[in-house]
Amino acid sequence: MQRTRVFPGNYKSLAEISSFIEQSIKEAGLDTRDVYAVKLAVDEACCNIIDHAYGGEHKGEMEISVQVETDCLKIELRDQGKPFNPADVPPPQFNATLEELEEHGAGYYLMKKLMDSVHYEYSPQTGNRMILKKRIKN
Amino acid sequence: MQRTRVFPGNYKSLAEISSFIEQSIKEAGLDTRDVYAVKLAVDEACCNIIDHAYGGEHKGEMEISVQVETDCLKIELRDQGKPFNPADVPPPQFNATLEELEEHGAGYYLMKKLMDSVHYEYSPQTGNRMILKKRIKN
Amino acid sequence: MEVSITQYKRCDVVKAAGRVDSNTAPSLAEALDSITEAGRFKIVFDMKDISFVSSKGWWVLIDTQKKCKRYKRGELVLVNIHKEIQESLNLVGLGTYFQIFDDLTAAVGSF
Amino acid sequence: MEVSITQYKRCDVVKAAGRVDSNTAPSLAEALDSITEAGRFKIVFDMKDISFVSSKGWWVLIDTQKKCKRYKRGELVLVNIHKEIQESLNLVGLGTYFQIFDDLTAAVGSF
Ligand SMILES: Nc1ncnc2c1ncn2[C@@H]1O[C@H](COP(=O)(O)OP(=O)(O)O)[C@@H](O)[C@H]1O
Ligand SMILES: Nc1ncnc2c1ncn2[C@@H]1O[C@H](COP(=O)(O)OP(=O)(O)O)[C@@H](O)[C@H]1O
Repeated sequence: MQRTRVFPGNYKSLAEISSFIEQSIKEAGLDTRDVYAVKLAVDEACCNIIDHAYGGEHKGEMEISVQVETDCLKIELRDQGKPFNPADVPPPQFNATLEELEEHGAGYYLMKKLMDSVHYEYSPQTGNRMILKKRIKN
Repeated sequence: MQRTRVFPGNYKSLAEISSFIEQSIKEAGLDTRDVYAVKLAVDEACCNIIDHAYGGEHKGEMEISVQVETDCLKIELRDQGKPFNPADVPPPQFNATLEELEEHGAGYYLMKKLMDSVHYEYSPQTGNRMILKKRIKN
Repeated sequence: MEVSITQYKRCDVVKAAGRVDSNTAPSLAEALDSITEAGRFKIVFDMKDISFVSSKGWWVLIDTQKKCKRYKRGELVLVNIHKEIQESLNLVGLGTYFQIFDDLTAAVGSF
Repeated sequence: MEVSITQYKRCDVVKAAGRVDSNTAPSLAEALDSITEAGRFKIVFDMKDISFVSSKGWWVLIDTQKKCKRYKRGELVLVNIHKEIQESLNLVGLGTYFQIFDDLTAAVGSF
């Protein structure tokens, strides 16, 4: 079964998106830790859409589709903002001292750590598509 | 109805005596504050018997009778220790500075404050009798 | 009577359960003395699980309060004291010698 | 997001409930800034009722930690952090920048 919803591209949507994700993945039977991981990954993905693809709030919409398969959870996020190249995302700042830490980044890295796969593609017809997958352990 | 029990004159009895009092006065329907007051008054009375009438633990017994009447609770304590004169008990140390406070006394004063009446009598035949009364408000 | 002591940076928290009467007051005194003898004079007595305190118990606390306040080196404060116990403390006129907190964190945070 | 601040002698306890995400992180930042701007740099963040923290939230805490630790004048410590939140903090490599306590009193008692 697939559930799709469109949310306005603003920070107020984030809490609603979390509830939508929680409801939609219920049947997958993930444990609390994995449910949290998926909600956090989606939150980070949506923040990146608002902040980077749209360059701010209230610029466009985010379409989120959740599909629960027997052994896998698939979440697709679409937006009409500007594309990016994941290869250009700088690696996280490991071993930095507190003072050296730059206070941004980590979202994309977190998504990849939290999910089993993170796939991004862009086409002028469909816009940006981010596909997050999480294996369902049985 | 009247309940009577005899306890050895030592500090270990005090917890048992509290339970005995609590059980015995249940039917009187006192509120928690009054139940606490009665237990505390009896505890102080028993400590005085052990410490002063007997001059130490393991010297004699304490007989406690509890009588619940319609408007009054009566507790009688008997011992075979040495008698005393309540009029000689010094008044409590009010307005003392912390350093001036002498770390004893207060037990007899507390009993009188906690109960509605405290009566003491001695006869060579029956020994010491302390009678504590508490009105039952309805 | 089981008495536990938790040592924080600025104070020690003493916790015990049940009755403080002539039978158990010596164990409480021992625990409190072990703290003041170690030169620590900021003490919180957490009375959450204390159901009864007779005058013997109050004298143990008064004794510790004297040691703590001497030379202004500290204080014994009480926390989570049951209502009836606090009333009897006031009745006997000893309530004024102790600062009383509703909350353990606030008591520890006061030092 | 409602944020409450309780000021103790040696530290301030900040408490909030719900989600710390891009929407709510600014309110948390404002509360924390009000403390450091008042020249107080010993802060306990009580996360008992915090159910979610995104990277935006972590950066607010890192920013405050920098201000607190500068010139060794203090520290931001975390308490009552939910297990999943702590795991994601470690996952992103920021766990090492915070001291974490299990108990609010212990956190306040550490200052
Ligand atoms: N959806 C996106 N659209 C455009 N750029 C993105 C997107 N996601 C990530 N980026 C780019 O990758 C960088 C790192 O992203 P991220 O790790 O999430 O941290 P942050 O969003 O805090 O900068 C961003 O600064 C941005 O340049
Ligand atoms: N049952 C008793 N038998 C003999 N002497 C008593 C008795 N009760 C009280 N006293 C005398 O009265 C004094 C004050 O008693 P109290 O106020 O209970 O304080 P404490 O027992 O701590 O001295 C005692 O020191 C003792 O001399």
